[in-house]
Amino acid sequence: MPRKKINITEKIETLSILDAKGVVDKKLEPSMSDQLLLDLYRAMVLGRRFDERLLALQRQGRIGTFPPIAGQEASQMGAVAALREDDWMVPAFRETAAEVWRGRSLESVILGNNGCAEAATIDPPGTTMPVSVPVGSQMLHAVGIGWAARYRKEDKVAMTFFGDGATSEGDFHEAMNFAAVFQAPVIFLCQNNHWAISIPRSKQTRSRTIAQKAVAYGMPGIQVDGNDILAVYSAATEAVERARAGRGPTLVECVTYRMQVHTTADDPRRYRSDEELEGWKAKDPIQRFETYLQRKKLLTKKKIAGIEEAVLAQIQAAVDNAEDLMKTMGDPLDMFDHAYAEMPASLAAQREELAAELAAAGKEGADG
Amino acid sequence: MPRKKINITEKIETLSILDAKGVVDKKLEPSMSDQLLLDLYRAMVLGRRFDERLLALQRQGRIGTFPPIAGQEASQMGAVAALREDDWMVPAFRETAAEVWRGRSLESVILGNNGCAEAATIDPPGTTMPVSVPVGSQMLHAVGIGWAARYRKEDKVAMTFFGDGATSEGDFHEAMNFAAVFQAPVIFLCQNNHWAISIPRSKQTRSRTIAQKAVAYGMPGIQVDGNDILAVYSAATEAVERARAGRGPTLVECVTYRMQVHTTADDPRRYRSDEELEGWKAKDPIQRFETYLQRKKLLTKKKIAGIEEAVLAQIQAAVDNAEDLMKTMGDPLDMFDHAYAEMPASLAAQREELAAELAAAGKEGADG
Amino acid sequence: MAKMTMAQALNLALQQELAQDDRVVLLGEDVGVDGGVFRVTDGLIDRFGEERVVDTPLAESGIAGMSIGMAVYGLRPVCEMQFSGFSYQAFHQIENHAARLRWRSQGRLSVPMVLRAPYGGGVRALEHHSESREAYYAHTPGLKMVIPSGPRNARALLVSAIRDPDPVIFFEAKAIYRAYREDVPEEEETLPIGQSRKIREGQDLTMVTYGAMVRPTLAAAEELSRKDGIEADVIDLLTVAPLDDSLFTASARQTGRVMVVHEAPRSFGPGAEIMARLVEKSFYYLEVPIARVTGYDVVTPLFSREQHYIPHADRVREAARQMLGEG
Amino acid sequence: MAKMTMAQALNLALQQELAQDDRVVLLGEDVGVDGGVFRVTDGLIDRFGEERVVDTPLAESGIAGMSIGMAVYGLRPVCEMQFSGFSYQAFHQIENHAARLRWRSQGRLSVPMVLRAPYGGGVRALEHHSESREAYYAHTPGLKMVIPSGPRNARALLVSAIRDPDPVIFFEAKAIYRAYREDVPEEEETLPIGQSRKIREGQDLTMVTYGAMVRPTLAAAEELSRKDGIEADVIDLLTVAPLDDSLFTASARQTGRVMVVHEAPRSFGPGAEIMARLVEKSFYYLEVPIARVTGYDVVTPLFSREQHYIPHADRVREAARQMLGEG
Ligand SMILES: Cc1ncc(C[n+]2csc(CCOP(=O)(O)OP(=O)(O)O)c2C)c(N)n1
Ligand SMILES: Cc1ncc(C[n+]2csc(CCOP(=O)(O)OP(=O)(O)O)c2C)c(N)n1
Ligand SMILES: [Mg+2]
Ligand SMILES: [Mg+2]
Repeated sequence: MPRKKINITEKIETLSILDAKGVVDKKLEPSMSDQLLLDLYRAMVLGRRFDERLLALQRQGRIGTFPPIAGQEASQMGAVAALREDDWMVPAFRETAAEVWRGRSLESVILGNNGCAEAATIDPPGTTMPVSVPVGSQMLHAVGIGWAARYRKEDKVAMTFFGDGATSEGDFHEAMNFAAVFQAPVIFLCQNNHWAISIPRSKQTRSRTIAQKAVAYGMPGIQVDGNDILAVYSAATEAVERARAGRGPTLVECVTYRMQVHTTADDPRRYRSDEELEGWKAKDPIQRFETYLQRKKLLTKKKIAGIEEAVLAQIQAAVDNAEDLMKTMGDPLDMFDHAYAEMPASLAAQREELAAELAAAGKEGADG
Repeated sequence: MPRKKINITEKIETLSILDAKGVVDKKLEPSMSDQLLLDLYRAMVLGRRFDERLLALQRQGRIGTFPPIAGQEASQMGAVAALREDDWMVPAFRETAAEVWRGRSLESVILGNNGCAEAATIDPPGTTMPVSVPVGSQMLHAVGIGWAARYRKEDKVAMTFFGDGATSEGDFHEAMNFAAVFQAPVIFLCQNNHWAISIPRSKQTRSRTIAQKAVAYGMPGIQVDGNDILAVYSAATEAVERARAGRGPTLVECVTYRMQVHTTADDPRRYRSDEELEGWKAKDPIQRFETYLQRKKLLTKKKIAGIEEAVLAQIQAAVDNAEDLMKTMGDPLDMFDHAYAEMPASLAAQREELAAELAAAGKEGADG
Repeated sequence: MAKMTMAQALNLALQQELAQDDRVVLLGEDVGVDGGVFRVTDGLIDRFGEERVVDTPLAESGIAGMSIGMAVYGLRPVCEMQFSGFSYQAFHQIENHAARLRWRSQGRLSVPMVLRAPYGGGVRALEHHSESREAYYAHTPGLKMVIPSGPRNARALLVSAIRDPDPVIFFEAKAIYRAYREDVPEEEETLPIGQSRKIREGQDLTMVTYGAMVRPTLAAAEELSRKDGIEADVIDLLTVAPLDDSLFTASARQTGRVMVVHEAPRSFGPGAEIMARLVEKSFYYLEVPIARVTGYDVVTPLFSREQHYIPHADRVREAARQMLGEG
Repeated sequence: MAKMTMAQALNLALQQELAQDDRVVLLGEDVGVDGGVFRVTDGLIDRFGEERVVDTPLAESGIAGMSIGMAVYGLRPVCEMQFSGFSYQAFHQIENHAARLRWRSQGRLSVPMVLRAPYGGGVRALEHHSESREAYYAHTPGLKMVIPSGPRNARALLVSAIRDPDPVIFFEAKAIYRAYREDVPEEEETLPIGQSRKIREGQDLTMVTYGAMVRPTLAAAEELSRKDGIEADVIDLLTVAPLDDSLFTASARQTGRVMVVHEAPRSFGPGAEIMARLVEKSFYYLEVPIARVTGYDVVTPLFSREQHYIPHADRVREAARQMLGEG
């Protein structure tokens, strides 16, 4: 009856399989088909190159502000690779590569980053939610989706993405708690990229890991090397299987790094050092995966060059296509669509107002 | 480099000193003066009897809805007893006994429960915040207060109270995280009374304890027998000392029971069993403390009777006084006061409107 | 037809919708075993089980956010905020997502959820339990803001709200949960969302109101008729937003005199928009300034003062008399 | 006097208040090391240290709630919501507590905090980064809602807001953070909160506006003067709530014609209250209906369409011409 230690049984582990040099831990190596490995490699390269192209477009003023993903390819791809197509993905805003894997077109990404609502209409992905800008707010949607799937007796799971910063939001807490209480089939996938704009992970929370936050909810949590796609894939697969089997949610913390600006409006030199960045470059997730695949004889220099070439061609085609598409777009009156299923009378009247203004301006323009 | 256990070093303990039969664990018995012990006993009895009287007043329609405290006297009194007078208390809404200990008058409580804003003007307590109704929202204020005290280099701490239900709110999470990140001198005092209206603790969160939620924030957490005032006092004192010494916040979970209705608008028979209640009656916090004090020869049957009598007289005097006070109160125009430091013109005009209405109605009444 | 209180009528609506559509799920704090703190969901968990009537942890953003996910998946969640004064904890979920997902997805996704919340004063409740802040939601594009005024229309509107393809904020006036009974048909009944209703005919002035204020407004109108020979046209909005201004602007063109009655604080309140529509659509017919009989721009007072805050029949009547030059 | 952008002028206000009052503390996401995403707090952490300029975790309710506690203790917290579209995460702290603690304690406590937030469109930003929803706060008793319209008044109003004994919601128009420069005196300058200002004289019509809309409104007024010989009286509200209706109702009595310009969605927006005040106080002088030139009742569009959403000078000018029968 005296002072006693409380035994917290939730297991919190850390997992790493493929190290920064590309050396694999054979005992832990997940079983993945050659095709899947190669597809993932290609997706990671596509993610990186597309990122670079978007940066260039932004610098040229051809798209608006956007959040690059460089450095986080393994976290994203390892995670979504564990999902079935009919599972749900509930992204934040920095999961471009994963969204593309799930079927979002590059054109849609370009348009979205250029302030065009039409982005949502190009190859709309079925079970991927749109990008969610308010940090942390999307996780609850995954809980509702997971709950609904179980209610429908469908064995789909929902995986939601968020950053280290997002773990500070009240909604993170409410989502984790609801998911655990309802044992909803949800995977909470944290990309701990060490920064929330200028706020380092150490100032975001005092807990040693993000994974241990699972303890607060009686939920399993695991920390993985987020630049190690094999570790991410293994942990995500385990979490997906747990959820699908009705054994509830899991928190997966992927320890990774944002190698680029927060968004193109950001200047990281204000808050972090070049050395830190250099240190992380040595842990590049694509590099080590490439080494691994070369050692497995799945990749050769030539094959790599072929993939690079194909990826760049795909991106170029998408950019051309998107820019063509944008030329045909731009009816301002469409802003009145989709506010409601049916347009209320008062809104229709406002639409008429703008239509009249545009007509008059057009006439003036034509006349003048 | 394989799968490794993460070592979560935050210590989570459970503490019990005085058992349900009044038997004390000598090794853990805190050093408290006889006077303090007797004062606390009296405060607990006052809390219980005042509660009973408020219930009677409510049933007679002499006050409005209110939240009884019965069963939680040890959690409340053990906690605030660890504070200095100039420390801050940031209550929720079920801490009447503790508020009274801190200087709130019984009259103020009666008026407050009768819908009179004037309650705040009767013996206003200096460093106790007003009751906060929105569940969980008050904890952040304690963090701000604690932060400000440290900023001012004053060694005051802030103790905030909340229930088991409140731990589900996003604000609980944000407050715990902010307090830990800023190492603010805050004591998070959870009265886990097993119910949030009709929702049992087990449906509120899946974690085994509430104390372990501290792990998510890198904060020490401790669970104590909340019906054991010695344990509560010991844990609270330790937490207060830690905070005062600049070593940051602590989460203290007091495991207790709400022996009464949630509020007088509630009917617990809809959601919990008589047996459960009976089981907890055997663990009554006042009963066991009384036994302890008797064994310590600080209390006798006669002394107890004297305290009961004095407490009842004090309550009766307060009820009479409050009812007198209420007769002199009730100028509807005072609702316009204290919206702003200075009344804006538009509000003054609205006040004039009501004044005219009241004057006309008075005249009509007088004429008619 | 059975005589029902508004609480019972709402219960009937939920019961029937739960029975006939398995997409309908209720969730919220204490809505299950306890049957809701106002007993609106009484008995539903017994009949439909924990799968359909879900007691949640105490977290409003959680409730609203989870409902959004459920709705996206194809369910028809009806969630409850225990009091509208605690819906602000969920405000970001409502504004950032419920109101926007149809637009954000350009029609691919929708959020057919209902967020029910008791609002308004008059039941001697604690702080934060008597507010009337429908304007917050009415000003948010993408939302519908519905406020019934009695048992029968509450039932019909709640059914319509549940079937509506868009998110509906559904405020229920605590003051009339059990204030009186009305005949409510057992068989299904709906009322179109987005349509106001004329509930009294008159030619001398127009009164525009909704929710709990309908009763005192009607009482004032009856007394004006009896004692002063003044006949008021009374419009019950039923839906606050999107606002149907057709009836009240037409009525104003007949009467030339308009008064708006609501419980919410006056400034930037719903009455302002009603006045704006009148100015835009009936300006040349207005003979005297439109009057606002409303709550004041102060924190809703505790219950010992609330009777002086909430508009009552006498206040409405006096304002009408003044408007007609008989004050 | 130095020529400053609004961002620089706000920075000056913060700098001087930090220097002269040790109760002033800044806090928010990225306000410290990064100097704020719009650089309004640039350099302040270097000068005043981490104790005075506090980078917080990413949690808006946390920031607002903590500020309330700091203010109760006697400090003067100036907290930042990174964008006003994320202030809803803190809405309950603002409504439930900041706005009420003075009243709840009957004057014993007060909450002298400022909540700064960039608002409005025009900077090609992402979703949720271009909203104009000041009406939510304007409708909340106990709050003050201030929106400056340029560098000099922004600086003076921010100083006044910091010194104000009540909570002030302070919206800063992103579109004019660095759009132009103005002379701003080095020495202290304040402007009274709760007072509107006439910024142009004219007798043909009255234009009421504030914030980022002041520039296009003035531009329209100048063009009307030049091209049409129409002279507009222009009122800049500066404080949206509590609303100072003295100038614009007086102006309306002179001109008989009024137009309101704001970026916020029209329905239940600030313009409605301005119209309501005009009806209440200047009704008999109005010659034509008051016109609203505003954002529409839709989700603020993404930036490829925002130029058609946000009122611009041409739209204001055309509305004025129509009002004067020259449309
Ligand atoms: C609720 C909310 N607050 C603030 C912002 C502004 N903001 C956008 S991203 C960001 C940092 C997010 O950090 P993290 O969650 O770690 O994700 P990361 O950007 O690193 O991917 C902030 C503060 C926002 N979008 N939403
Ligand atoms: C934000 C908010 N949501 C809902 C309520 C209604 N409500 C009042 S008390 C309560 C339960 C609180 O449970 P707990 O935190 O365990 O405290 P206890 O009542 O047991 O003392 C609820 C749901 C509220 N006051 N505030
Ligand atoms: Mg991050
Ligand atoms: Mg409880």
